[in-house]
Amino acid sequence: MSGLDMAIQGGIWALEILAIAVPIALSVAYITYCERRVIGFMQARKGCNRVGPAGLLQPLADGLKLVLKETIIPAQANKLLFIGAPLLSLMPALVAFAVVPFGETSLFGVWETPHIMAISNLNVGLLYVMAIGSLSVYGVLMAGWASNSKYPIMGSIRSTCQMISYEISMGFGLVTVMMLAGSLNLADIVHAQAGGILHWYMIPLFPMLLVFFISGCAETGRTPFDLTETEELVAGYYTEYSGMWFATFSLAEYGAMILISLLTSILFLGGWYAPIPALDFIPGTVWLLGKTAFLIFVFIWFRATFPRYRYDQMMRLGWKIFLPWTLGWIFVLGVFIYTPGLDSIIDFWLAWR
Amino acid sequence: MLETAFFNLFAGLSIFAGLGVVLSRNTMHAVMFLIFCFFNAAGLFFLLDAEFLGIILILIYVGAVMVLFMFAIMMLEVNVSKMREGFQQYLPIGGMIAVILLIEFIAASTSGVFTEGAKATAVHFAQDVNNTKEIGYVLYTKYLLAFEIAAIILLVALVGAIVLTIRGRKDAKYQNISKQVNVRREDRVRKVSM
Amino acid sequence: MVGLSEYLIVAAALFSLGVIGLFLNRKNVIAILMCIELMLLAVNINLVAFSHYLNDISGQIFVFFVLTVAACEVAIGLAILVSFYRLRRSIEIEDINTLQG
Amino acid sequence: MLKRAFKTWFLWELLIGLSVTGRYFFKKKITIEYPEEKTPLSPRFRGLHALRRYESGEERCIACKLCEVVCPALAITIESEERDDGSRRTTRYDIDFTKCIYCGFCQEACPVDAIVETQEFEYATETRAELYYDKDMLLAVGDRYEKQIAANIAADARYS
Repeated sequence: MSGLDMAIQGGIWALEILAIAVPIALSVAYITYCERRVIGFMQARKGCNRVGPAGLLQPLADGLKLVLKETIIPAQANKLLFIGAPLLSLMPALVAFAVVPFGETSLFGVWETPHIMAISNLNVGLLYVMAIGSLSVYGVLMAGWASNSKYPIMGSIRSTCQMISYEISMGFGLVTVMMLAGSLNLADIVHAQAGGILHWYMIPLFPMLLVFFISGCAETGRTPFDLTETEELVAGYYTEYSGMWFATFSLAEYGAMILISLLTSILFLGGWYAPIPALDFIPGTVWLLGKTAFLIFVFIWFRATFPRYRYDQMMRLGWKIFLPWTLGWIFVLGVFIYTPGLDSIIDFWLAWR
Repeated sequence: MLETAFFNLFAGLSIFAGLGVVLSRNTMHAVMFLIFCFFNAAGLFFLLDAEFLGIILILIYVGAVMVLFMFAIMMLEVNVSKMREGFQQYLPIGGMIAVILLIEFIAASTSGVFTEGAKATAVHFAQDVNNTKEIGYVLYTKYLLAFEIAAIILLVALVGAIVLTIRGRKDAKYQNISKQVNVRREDRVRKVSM
Repeated sequence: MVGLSEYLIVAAALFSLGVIGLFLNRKNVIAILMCIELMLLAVNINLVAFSHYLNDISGQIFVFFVLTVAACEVAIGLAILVSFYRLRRSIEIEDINTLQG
Repeated sequence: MLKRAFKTWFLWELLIGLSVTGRYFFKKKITIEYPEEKTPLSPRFRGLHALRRYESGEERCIACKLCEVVCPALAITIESEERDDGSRRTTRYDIDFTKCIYCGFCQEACPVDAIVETQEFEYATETRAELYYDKDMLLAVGDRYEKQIAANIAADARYS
């Protein structure tokens, strides 16, 4: 590989990364807007509508405000880790997008075979996402520890326990998808769901869809599970943060929310395939992003609807309900797939085998 | 070219991080260095076409084991200055032993004994060979017994860790949620005719 | 091209660092556990390198088992540490002497 | 029994909750965008104080000092003397709006309906000093809102 080739390759990578990172940053900004509007609507209010037409410039105003605010670093804090923690929590949320396939394209017939639109079409993509997702714990832990203050540390211990607990059931939920698709590659998993809504994994794996999505809620610390930000802990692990570093945390939270929604639509809702094959003339990416947008709406809907769990109730849900439920489903699925005769029952969903 | 560059990067950073683990004053920093070291080791694994193991290394070590370490450190309130006592005292002997060990290892690994059976330049399977599938085949056939035993060891460790740390309080009152949820009107409300 | 011996040297360096760490951190059990992890990591790098260059998948399987055992070791080790800390309010090795072994 | 199992496993209660918020999503919004729109105020609304005059232009206040006495926050200060025509009038009538609690006792106590509270509530100022109203300012407020005050008193008359 010559130097020029490497430079070209590097340029292409940089473009790909920009093409994903910039829309994510923008959509994070506008998800905050959507969240305020949707929750407002659900409470019979209008939500923010002051800045710009229909309040559309509100995220920019918020961002500007946060940038201009003073960043306070507590005197007793561990400075390096205090500053590093928000970055540590933002990094995994963004890095995980590297393997997410956003659709496949033949570039209007330029390529003979359709290419997968992902920065890296890794063949252990699912594991990669899990591994990167498990790193977000560190940002939280470091923020709590480095602040050197009691509310952050309690909040961080709480949210770490929560994240670890729900990661397990999430992982087992993914195992069922893996068993049906027979692959860890996200694009392969989507390909396995080709052919209309009946072939999507949400049909045979509906409980797993619920488990995965609700665990995703818990993992990102969204409302029914936002114990880390409860009033008795002031604001949880980011009590001591202000200005831009605080904004980084919420950027990470919303980034993780987008990621969970994207993954759910890829793994369970048929990715970039239309619900009816006849609708396939609409580009796949539109379908994928549409499903993702709907799931983000559901996240916000949850926030507007459900009251917060108590801590022991949340732990009980994770360990005593989701975990046995996913393990049981794995067992049932294994029996179905590998028992001769029985597998013909789900052959309908395994037609591609 | 690119491979060599990445190897140098990962190897250098992992050794730097290893130094950090050993020398850092603050246990929390040591943990962070160890995490960094695991990342670079995972990078080395990727270079060796073991992408499954690389990811598993991150998933298990960084995602679970090191969190456990951090939890332990956060809960134990270790006295940092006291922990460093005897650092100077043991440095000469420890360093000597380690240096001798290192020299021996390097001598052995560069002697050519290990390169005999190996291909001088290994073939890269790149992405067309599925490393996960390969490991799966061997793990569930040839090493099935070992795999099962490993699972049992994990289970025992799990139970053991819980038993060691649990502080069951007999006098505490717990709620029975399924009982609460399943309660009916007839169980609680009694009609009294006046 | 990177050869087998380069990987072995990296692993050797990490292992030696782990050994130094064992000697230097005589007080802190957590640090000792971390040094053991470092040594196990060095072993893992060796195994994967051999597996790659000898084109034999068994090496990677062994890494799998090493990972399992290391995880168990950490879990039990930290559990013992926590219960010991509760008993003595200290995690120094010198204090672990009630058995007089 | 079957029904209960169904409700448990299909998260029935949660779905009901979601449907409630879902319905409200499409309902008419009740937000009132304040500077442009305002909520209706009761005639008894207690806002900024005002001193009233008779139609002839003579001020109503007879310096009986009942309001000063009844004021629980001691916000009113009155000084008075006899005028040339023999009637008792105030020389000073100050209300300290940093102290005032808008209880409306002064309005109730006043025998001649001189001190009243208007429906005006947008009188925020940039300095505290601007909130010490003296007699002229109060009279000016009264002149400004006389119509409204009279209407409110008329509307409230049959209840008092």
